[in-house]
This record gives sequence, C-alpha cells and structure tokens, in this order.
Amino acid sequence: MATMLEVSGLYHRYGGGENAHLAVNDLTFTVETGQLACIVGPSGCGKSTMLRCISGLIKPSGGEVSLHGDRVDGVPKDLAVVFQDYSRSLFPWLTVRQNVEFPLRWHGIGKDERRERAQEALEWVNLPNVANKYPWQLSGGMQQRVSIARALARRPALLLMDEPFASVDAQTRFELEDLLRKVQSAHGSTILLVTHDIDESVYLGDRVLVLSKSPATIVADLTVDLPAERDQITTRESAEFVSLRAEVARLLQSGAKTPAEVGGS
Amino acid sequence: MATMLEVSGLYHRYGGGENAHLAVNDLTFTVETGQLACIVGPSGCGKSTMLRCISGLIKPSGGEVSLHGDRVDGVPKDLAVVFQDYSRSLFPWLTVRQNVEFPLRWHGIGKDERRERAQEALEWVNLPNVANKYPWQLSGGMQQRVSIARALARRPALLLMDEPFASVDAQTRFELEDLLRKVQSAHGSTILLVTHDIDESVYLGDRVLVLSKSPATIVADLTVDLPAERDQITTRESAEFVSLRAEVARLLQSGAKTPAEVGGS
Amino acid sequence: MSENHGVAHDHRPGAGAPQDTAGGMAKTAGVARNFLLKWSLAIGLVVLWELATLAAESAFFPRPTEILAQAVDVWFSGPASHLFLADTVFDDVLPSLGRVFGSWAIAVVLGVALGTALGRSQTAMDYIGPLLSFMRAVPPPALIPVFLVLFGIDNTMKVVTIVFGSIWPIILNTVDGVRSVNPLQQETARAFRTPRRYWVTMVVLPAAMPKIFAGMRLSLSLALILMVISEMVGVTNGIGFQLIFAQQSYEFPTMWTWIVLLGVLGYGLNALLLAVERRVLSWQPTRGAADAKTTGV
Amino acid sequence: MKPLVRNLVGLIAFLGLWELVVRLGLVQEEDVPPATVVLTRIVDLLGQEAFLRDIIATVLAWLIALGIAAAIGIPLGLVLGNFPRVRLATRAVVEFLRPIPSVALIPLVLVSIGGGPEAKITLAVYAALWPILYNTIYAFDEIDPLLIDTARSCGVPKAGILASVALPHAAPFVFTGIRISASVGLIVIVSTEFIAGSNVGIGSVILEAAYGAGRTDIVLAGTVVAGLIGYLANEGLEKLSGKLFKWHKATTAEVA
Amino acid sequence: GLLSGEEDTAESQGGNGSVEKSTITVAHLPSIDVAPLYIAKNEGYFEDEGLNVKIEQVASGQAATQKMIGGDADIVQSSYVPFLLAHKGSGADLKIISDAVSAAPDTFVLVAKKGGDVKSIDDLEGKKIAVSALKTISDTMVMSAMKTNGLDYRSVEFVQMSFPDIPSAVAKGQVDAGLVIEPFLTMGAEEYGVTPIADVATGPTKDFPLAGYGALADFVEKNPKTVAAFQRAMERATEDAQDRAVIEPVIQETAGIDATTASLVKLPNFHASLDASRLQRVPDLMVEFGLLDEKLDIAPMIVQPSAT
Ligand SMILES: Nc1ncnc2c1ncn2[C@@H]1O[C@H](COP(=O)(O)OP(=O)(O)OP(=O)(O)O)[C@@H](O)[C@H]1O
Ligand SMILES: Nc1ncnc2c1ncn2[C@@H]1O[C@H](COP(=O)(O)OP(=O)(O)OP(=O)(O)O)[C@@H](O)[C@H]1O
Ligand SMILES: O=C([O-])O
Ligand SMILES: [Mg+2]
Ligand SMILES: [Mg+2]
Repeated sequence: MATMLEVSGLYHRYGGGENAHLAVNDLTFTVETGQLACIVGPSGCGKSTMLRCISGLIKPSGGEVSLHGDRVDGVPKDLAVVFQDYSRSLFPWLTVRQNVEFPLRWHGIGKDERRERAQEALEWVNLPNVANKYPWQLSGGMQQRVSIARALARRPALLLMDEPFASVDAQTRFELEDLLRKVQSAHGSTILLVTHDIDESVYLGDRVLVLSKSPATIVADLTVDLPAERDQITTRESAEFVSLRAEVARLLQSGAKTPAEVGGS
Repeated sequence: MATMLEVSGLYHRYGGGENAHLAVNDLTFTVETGQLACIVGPSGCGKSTMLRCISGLIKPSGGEVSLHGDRVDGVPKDLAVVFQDYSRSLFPWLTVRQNVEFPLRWHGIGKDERRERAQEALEWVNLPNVANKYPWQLSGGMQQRVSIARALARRPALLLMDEPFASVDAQTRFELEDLLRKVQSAHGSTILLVTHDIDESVYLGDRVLVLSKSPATIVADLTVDLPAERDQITTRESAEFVSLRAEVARLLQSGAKTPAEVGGS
Repeated sequence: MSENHGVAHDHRPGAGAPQDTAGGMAKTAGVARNFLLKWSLAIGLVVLWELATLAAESAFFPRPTEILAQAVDVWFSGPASHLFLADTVFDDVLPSLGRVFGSWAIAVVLGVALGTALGRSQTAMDYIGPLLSFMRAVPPPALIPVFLVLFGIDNTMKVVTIVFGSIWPIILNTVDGVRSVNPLQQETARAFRTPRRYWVTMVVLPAAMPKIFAGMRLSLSLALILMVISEMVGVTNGIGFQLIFAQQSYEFPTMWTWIVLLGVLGYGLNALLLAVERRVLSWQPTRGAADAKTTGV
Repeated sequence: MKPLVRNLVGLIAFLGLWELVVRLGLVQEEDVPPATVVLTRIVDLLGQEAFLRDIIATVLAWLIALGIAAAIGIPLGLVLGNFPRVRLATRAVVEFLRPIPSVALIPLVLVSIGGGPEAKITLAVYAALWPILYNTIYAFDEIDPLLIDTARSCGVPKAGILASVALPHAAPFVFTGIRISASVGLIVIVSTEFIAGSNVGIGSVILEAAYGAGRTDIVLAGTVVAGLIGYLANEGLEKLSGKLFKWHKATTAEVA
Repeated sequence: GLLSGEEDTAESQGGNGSVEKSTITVAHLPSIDVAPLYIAKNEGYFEDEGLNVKIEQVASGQAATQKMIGGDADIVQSSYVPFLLAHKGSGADLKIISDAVSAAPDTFVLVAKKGGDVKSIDDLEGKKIAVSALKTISDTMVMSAMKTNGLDYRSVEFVQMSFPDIPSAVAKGQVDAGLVIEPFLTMGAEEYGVTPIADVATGPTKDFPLAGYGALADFVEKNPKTVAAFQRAMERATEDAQDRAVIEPVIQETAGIDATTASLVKLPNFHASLDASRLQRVPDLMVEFGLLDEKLDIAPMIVQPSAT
C-alpha cells in the first residue's frame, strides 16, 4: 500500500510570549492509503490541533505534513473534516440539504446528482426526513449526523473526524461505525478518527494511535489485527478485541502518567 | 424520601401548523429528593426538550412539571443545567473563572467565596490551571468540564445534565462519574442526567429511565440496585451491573422499534 | 408573545398568537390587538401633539389637524384622471423618490462590495481605511459646492451627494458583519476548499446579512435626509426643494406636510425593507417560530 | 509593507490625485484649490488661536451630543431588543422620526430651543441616536439563544441578563454604531453651524469663508479639518474597541 | 465658555446706565451690507451710546430672524423680503429699526457666460437662472426687470444656489444666467470671466431697499432707549460708510477679501434712516409678484428714532 499521509516532527504552539501553549510536540507517523487510523488520547492533549495541522487549516509551528509525498501547504484537495464542535460548523442559514450539498457545489456536479448524493448521505446517517429543516431545528445528535453526512457526501480521499459519534446514542453509534467502514472500503478513503471510546477505536480502526497527555506525543501505534469484516457482536466478543482494548486502556493510563508531561492542562 | 420532581403528562410540540414537530409525548414520572436519575434514549427522541421543559426554559405545550409539589412556571431557583452544546453555553467574553463564578454572582455570594468555590469546582474537574484563560482557548473536552464546574459551583438542589461527559476521554470520564456521585451525596442534590452510554447510565444512576424513539415516551423505569458506594472496576464487573446494562440495551432496542413512533426522523 | 422565552425577537406581527385556538373570532381579536399594539403609541402621541400645539399656538408648530388639512390640499387637489393626486405628486414626490431609490440602491451595492472587500482584506483596509474614515466625517453640505463643480447641478450631483452621505453605515456594518463569520464556519469552508465566489456568497454574506440589514435601514433614512440636503441647491422640484421653499416662505403648515411626508415615506420604505429582511433572515433561530427559539440543549 | 505605511500610501495617493486633477486643469483652481493650497491653509489656520477655539467649540458640542446619544440609544436599544412588544409599539414612531432631516428642524429648534450650542447639540443627538439604537437592537437579534438560556438557568433576573449577557454580546456592534454616530454627529454639528450660524465652530468658519468672499480654500480647509477630527475619533474608537473586545476578535474569523 | 464662544465676563449692566439693556446681540449674514455695523463697533459708537454689541454671523436672514424669535438675538440684519415674510408667517410681531442698504447701480446684476448665447436681458425667456434663494428679493427683482422689459418672466426657471457658487455655475453653462451681488460680481469677473448682462435694480427697482435691521415689537417696547441708542450709533456709522476709504478696510476684514478686490467692488447705498414711503416699495413689489397675497402697510412696522 502507498503512503497517503506522512507526519514528521509535527509541533504546534498556540500564542506567543508568556501565554504560549505547546499543544502538540514532535509527532511522527504515517498512514497508508485506505487505512482507518483511530486516535485516542486524554482530553486537551492536542488531538484536534493535530487534525487541524494535517488539514492545513493551521500552519504548524514546526515539523511537516505530507500527502502522497507532497508537503501540505494549505488545505489539500479531496479532504473532508467532521469537526468536534459540529453544531457550530453547520451553516445556520442553509437547510440540512443545502448544508450537505455545500461541498459538492464547486465540483461540476449537476444539481440533480448533488441532491441525490445529499439524500443518500442523509439516509446513511438515518436522517432521511429532515432535509428541509434548518440545523437549529435538530437535536444535538442529529446535527452531528448531518455534519457526518456532509463529509461523506463529498466522498473524500482523506477524511478527518473529530469525535464524530460523541452525541449519538449507542445503537446509532454502532450503525454509524459499520457505515463508516462500509463507505471507506467502497470509496477507498483514508480516515483519521479521533475518539474517546476505547472500544470504538479498536472496533473501527486498522490502527490505533495512542497519544500522551498534553503536549501530545505518540505513546503507541497499535495495528489492529481484526478481520476487515467486523460485526458489532462477534468482533467485540473476540479475544483479540478484548486484549487490544485492554492494551489501549493500559497505554492511555501510562501515557497520562508519563513524566514527559510539561504544561499541565 | 420526599418527591422532588413530578412530571405528569408532559407533552411538547415545536412550531405550529404544517411544520409542527411533536418532540415529547405524554411523559409521566417522579424523582425523589437526592436521587440521581439517568435518562437514555435514541438520538432526537426528545431528551433535551424534556430537560428544557423541566428547567422552565421552555413552556411545555401540555402537561405539568412540579418541584416540591409546586407547579414550575419559569426557571426554578437552585437549578443548574449543563447543556449538551456546552461550548456555545460558555460566555466568550468571560474567562474560565468568570464563567464558573457567573451563576454565583446573582446570589449574594461574596467575592472571596465565589473565587474559592470556582477554584474548587475547577479542581474537581481537573482543570486547576486554566482559570485565567478564555473558553475559546480550551479544547472541546476542557470546555465541557468548565461547564460542569460551573454547574457544580452553584451547588444546586436540582442539577440537569445533558450528555455532560460526551467529549472527555475515558479516564477523565470515570473520574467525573465518581466525582458526580460524591458531590451529589455531599450536597444532597437531585440529578437528572442524559447519557448515550448505557454502562454509564447504570453505573451512575439510582434509576434509569429509558425513552422511546421520537416523540419520547417512557419505555421503562429501572431502579438500579447497586450499592451506593461504587467503584469503576468492581461495580462494572458485578453480575447485577452486567444484567442491568443488558436490560437497558434490550429496552432501548425494543423502544427504538416500538410501533408508537409517529413523526418522521 | 413567547412567555416561554425571556428574550424573544419576533418581528412578525401576530407571531405567537395561539395557533391552535386560531378560530375566526380569535383571529379577528388578534388582528385588532396587534393593530392597537402597533399604532396606539403613535396615535396617542399625535393626540398629545394636537393638544400641545393647541395650547402653544405657535406659527412654527401648526396643529396636526391643520397639517392634515394642508396635506390634503397640497397632494389631493388634482383631477380625477390623476386619482385626485395634485401635480406636485408627479412633479416633486416622484422625482425625489427616484433620486432616493436610485442612490440608495447604488449605496447598497457599492457599500456591500466595499465593506466585504475591506472586511475580508486587511491589506485593502490598510490602504483605504483611513481615507474612508476621513471622508465619512466630511459634512456633505460643505461638500455640495465641490460636488457642484465636479458633477454639475443635475441629478448626478444629487445622486453623488446622497450616495456619499448614506453609504457609510452600510460599509461599516458590512465590515463588521463579514468579519463576524464564526471561525469554525470559516474553517469548514476552507476544509472544503470553497472557492472565493461561493465563500463570499454562501458563507460571508449570509453571516453578515443581519448586520448589513441594520446598515441598510440606517442608510435608507440617511438617504432621505440627504435627498433634502441635495435638493437645497440647483433644483426646481423635489420634496427637499418644496420643504426648504416652504420654510423660506414661512409657510409652516406646508413645510410640516413635507416633513410628515418624509416620515411616512421613511416608515413605508422601512416596512418594505423589513418585509424583505424577514424573508432573507428567516433562517435566524431567533426569528423562527416563537417556541422554536431555543436550540437543542 | 507595514500597515502604517499602507495608511500613508493610501492618503498620499488621494492627495496626489486631488492635486493632479486640479493642476491638470480638469477642475478650475478657483472652484477646488489643489491639495497643497488647502493643506497650507490648514497649517495657517491651526496657528490661529481663534481657529483653535472654533475647533474646541465644535468638538465639545460633538462629544456632549455623542454622550447623550449613547446614553439614550444603548439602554433604549436593549429595551427594544429585549421586548418585542415595546419594539412593535414604538416602531411606527421611530421609523417616522428617523428620516426627518435635521435641516428641516433647524428653524423649529432655533425658535423653540434657542440658537446657542444647545441647538446644534440637540440636532446632533437626534441624528446620532439612530445608528447606536439600531446596532444595539440588531446585535440583540443575533445573540445565541443558548447564552440567554444559560443565564436564565442560573437564575439571573431579566435586568441582569440585559446587563451581563445582552450588553457584552452587543458591545462590539454597538461600538460600530457609535463610530457611525460619531461621524453623523460631527456632520450635523458642523452643518448646523454652517446653516444656522454660530458664534464659534468649524461650520461658522466655513460659512464666513463661503459667504464673505467665496474663499474656497478656507472652506475646504475647514471641511478637511472636520474630516480629520472624524478620522482621529474613528481611529481612537477602533483602538479602544480592539482593546475592549479581544474576545470578539478571537471568536470571529477576522483574517481572510 | 469654550462651547458657546461667548466671553464669560459678567453681563455689563449698561456702561452709563442710560439704556434698558446694554448688552445686545446682533445677528446677520455675512456680506458687505453690514459694514456700518462693524464700523459702529470698531469705532466705539456703540460704546459711546452705552451699548455692548455682540455680533453673530448666520447663514440666512431666515435663520437670523428665527434666532431672534427664539430669544437668541436681539436685533437682526436681514433682507427685507424674508423679514416681511417672517412678519406675516411666523406669528411674531416684527419691527424695522434701521435701514441698511439699497441697490446701487451695478450692484445687483445678472451675469452670463462671456461670449455665450445670453447677451442681454432679452435673451432670458425660457432660460435657467441661478439665484441665491427663491421667494427673495433676488428672483423678484429679476422678474421685475423682465416684466419692465416686456418679457415673460414666468417662462424662466429659477434654481437656488448660494452666491459663491453662481459665477462658476454660469461659467460652466450649468445655468444660463445668475444674479450676483458684490463681491461675487467682481470676483466672478476676475476668476471665471462671467460678464454682466443686466442691472436688475433699474427702472421701478432703482435704488430698491434691500436690507435693514429689525427687532421684535416686544423688545422695542421694553427697550426704547436701547433701540434709540442703536439707531444713533448706526446713523453715525452709516455716515462714515459713505467714504470708500473707511469701508474698504472693513470689508477686507469682515468679508475676508483681498485689498484689490475690495478696491474694485461696487458698493451698495448705505442708509440708516427709515423712510416709510421708500420702504413701502418692498411689500408692494412682493404683492405684485405673488410673494404676499395682500397689501401690507409697512409704516406700522417702522420704529422711527425718537426725537431726543
Ligand atoms: N485557540 C487556542 N488558543 C490557545 N490554546 C489553545 C487553543 N486551542 C487549543 N488550545 C490548547 O491546546 C491544547 C490542545 O487542544 P486540542 O483542542 O487540540 O485538544 P484535544 O486533544 O482535541 O482535546 P479534547 O479531547 O478535549 O477535544 C489544550 O490545552 C488547549 O487549551
Ligand atoms: N428548535 C426546534 N425547532 C423544531 N424542532 C426541534 C427544535 N429543537 C428540537 N427539535 C426536534 O425535536 C426533537 C427532539 O429534539 P431533542 O433535542 O429534544 O432530542 P434529544 O433527545 O436531545 O436528541 P440528542 O440525543 O440527539 O441530543 C428532534 O426531532 C428535533 O428535530
Ligand atoms: O440629519 C442629518 O443631516 O444627518
Ligand atoms: Mg478536541
Ligand atoms: Mg439532546
């Protein structure tokens, strides 16, 4: 498999002078094309910051991000992001459908196809009937699913997701997890997904990256050796799964207590 | 124990005419003083709407909410709410400390005590060092913890929490869960907590209310017969816990498929 | 109106009337109540004014009823073929309205364009920001001689004067508006590599729209004011001309009819603009149905 | 280039264009004197004590007017923004009053209030009130309802919500209203001095120069000085708002 | 103080106690016409009469009169036409206490572009003429002059423009002709090359009374000595004003014009004493051209100096 994403020596500091805050410190890893990498790490450790650097939305203070070997400088093509603060990332003046169609507008996709794709994506996330509502007329979990639909409708080569399922119920979460794996294998997308749910990271990922407390460094990079076809019940019961999830939990604990911690939260 | 909260025939519809949306339908239940009741239910079923009605922020279309036998009409005293959309509920022009002190300002609490209580609450949520930052300088999970601290600093008689731990990592979540039970027994607060985490609902709650798909009705009202003193490892391993959580999951599934479903989405 | 929300922002007359009880009777009652709510203060003030002017007996402050009589005389003394409208409606009111509308439209287009450019480009702001804040404070009456020289005494000069005087609230509010795109919306648009055209029309302008509307409403009344100022020079018709003329002739009841006309025009134009605004900004949560004002917890 | 350099480049380009247009004879020098002549005249005038008195009189009247307009406009805006019924009930009156030009009111003010500084202050308050009032109301419309709900759930009384939530939220936009009002107010002060006459003031300098001898250079010098005062006020207000509303800058996406 | 520009000295209650009100404010619009007022002040004639006169410039006769009605001026200098209109229309009882100027030959002149189509008053029918204000002596005198010459004055379109702007507008062809007074006549000729085509103050409007000083009846009644003192001082100053050598430096100062222009401008006829039959020409002309709808007897408005 070709390397899609290469992060090396990534380092980011917010602000300057006295109030400077080191959010990410010397991160290095690669992700292969078509891989789904899950990222876990304590709250405030720098996960969102890292995704922002990778997406080219902020320029890291140091280090480098490359896509297909080209240094990222600005936002790469064929990218979609599901932001942690999903409710604010929806445009309140656009209806749900218009929000989902938004990224499709400037890619020569005809009106009908746009509409179709948006409807399809909304069905994926189990929201077939809210296309004409405004985002603020939806519940939190529904808003989050709209922002997932928006990203999926785009069929991106690289998909960055920041705690995308945090506000949905357990049942829906399972469905969305399975959907994500299905969509990914159908479109061959490369996905980086931040989650706080250890089980989810193992169930979903081909890889799990465990980050340390702030500033984020990589504690471990685990390959998930579960079969590509996964099932919510059987996979989660498998010994492999159980041991992996225990491992992630252990690493997280140790990472949280690593003496490398500097800034305090 | 005295009845703190009595909800009877609660019913709420958003909008009017063709676009009317029935969010909550005929909810009836009571909560005793000092009880911690967890609420689970599918995304979009009306949990947040229900909390809003109870908090007096919106006037329900029908039915009644009473506190200590008095009908709620307006926002009750001694209430604190942790909103699902925590990041939007923090005042961007106030520092973290000022945000946490905010509810104390209106209740004749002296400056020093306010400061002390705010600091204490920030320590509870493991954010002792960010008091002078602004909310927008914090990560998502940190913002969520600030809004929890704000609610706890208030030491409310009634605490409504809408998915309060959705954005924090597993480790922190455990700590916050234990904190919540501790604070509750110390202050005798009555707590209603919405969560999507079935394990959490059982671990935290004295009761678990399972809601159906939209419009919300009560599918089941389970009493959690675990000892008051709980422990993240032993409690979660107990047979009682395991069976309860399976029960909740089963109820949720059945509720999700109840033929009572009316509105779309 | 929305007792269920401490802060309601409903602009719509009649919003919040109980929908489910909206039988014919209730509807009529609602309309009547609404009418009273909208007009009772105005009517009360006019009555007070009548009483005050009756007592004061000043030639400068004629009674409202006198003004009304004069207004009927000034505007409705025409032939039936002209719907009884007097010549002055065609000779003065319409040309003035033309000047106001034309100039205001130019001010809106130019103001929004300039404001967007300045709000989104710090470089542009650095170059011409100080110049604009300088020009903003230049009194148009003192500039009229210069405009006269540069643009002649015809309509161009008036249009320039009106645009020059009324564009500023639009520019400033647009600058403010286009800057207040929330950062996450900005990042969302960037993440999808939104081309400039879409970024401006689908994100920046909608986000700025409420503030732009505030500017447009301010600018509209300024345009009316500047129409009067510009018509003080080099014209032989127009509302401003007639107003100043009546003032110079000490025909105060007539002058007041023109003042009242300006007020009525201001009210009417604003009502139109408000109707547009309600449509354009219907997406605002704070403008939705009364009880939908609270977003998901 | 540094912002300051850009500022200067912009201003110099404008002055250069002005100079050029006159020097090339596109407009007659008698009609519009070239920039250099006007600037020289400004320097002359600034050296005269009488002119400084004029400036002080204008600026004082202006500050008073602006203060009064803000003291009325902001609270009124908060009330109208918060109570839709009041807003509906007052709309007819407000919309009616707004487009009435101060020039039309000058005779009425002269005979009823008097011809001293109070006349120009009254008229300036009248004109400067609206931008502050409007921007306050509109800022209110844009407030995130969740912030209001948060305050309500904290048991904050209505007045407290106005002061502690609505006002800080609205403040940056109210400030823009004040900036608009500042220039409108200055315009009305100078215009009233110019149209109705006044003992002292920039407007009366312009008036004297225009009617006495058609001294276009002095007319423009006075006009430019008024513009400069407006510019300085705007810069000051902008700096101040940058200081006061750091949070606002950080929570809005300013850079393109 | 700083705001009003007034001296903060305590109201000096009458230099020699011979007048009821010693400190009076006179409002006027800037023009050559007020030269005697400044002479009286500069030469100390007011002081001699026990008066402390404050002079305030206003942009128009209307504004001046309105300030007086509002109580912010005691005496105004104004053109007669707006003053009489104010007397009819404002409800205030106005009195004329001193004459100021009448039209001298070649001081109230129609100008046109040099070498343009309009060469004499006969070419004005159907043309656009700029005047400083409508319903004033300006347009009325033009109408009168045209009528005298047998021309249809109703075919003319009058546009309003301030005096300083008129020569330039004429030169640019924005208007066909304009009525100007000094010093704009001289300056217009110098700077724009506009040329006089007709003196409108000829024939029936020869030596036509243009402006005077007025006060409220109430003021006159309560302060007869003050008014008399003012009249005496103005009388003296007006005598001085007949001498060009006295006037020129004054108008250089008050109108801010240079010495050359000052030496070139034609001066109006300065008067102080009030002659009812002469002044009656003003309301009569106004009736003739529709500015007044009925005859107005000016005699009761005139306050003659008492014979003390
Ligand atoms: N705009 C900012 N200015 C200053 N500091 C910031 C800013 N944004 C984030 N930080 C700081 O950087 C650190 C990392 O933030 P980040 O949002 O990347 O964390 P995270 O890993 O996504 O946390 P969470 O799981 O809580 O979302 C935090 O300590 C935060 O306070
Ligand atoms: N302001 C509103 N206007 C119209 N409909 C609304 C509004 N707020 C919520 N709804 C609708 O009411 C229903 C219940 O919403 P609510 O926010 O109570 O759900 P929830 O149970 O909290 O869901 P979640 O778990 O996703 O947060 C949803 O279908 C939603 O679309
Ligand atoms: O009233 C104004 O002239 O602005
Ligand atoms: Mg994050
Ligand atoms: Mg919810």
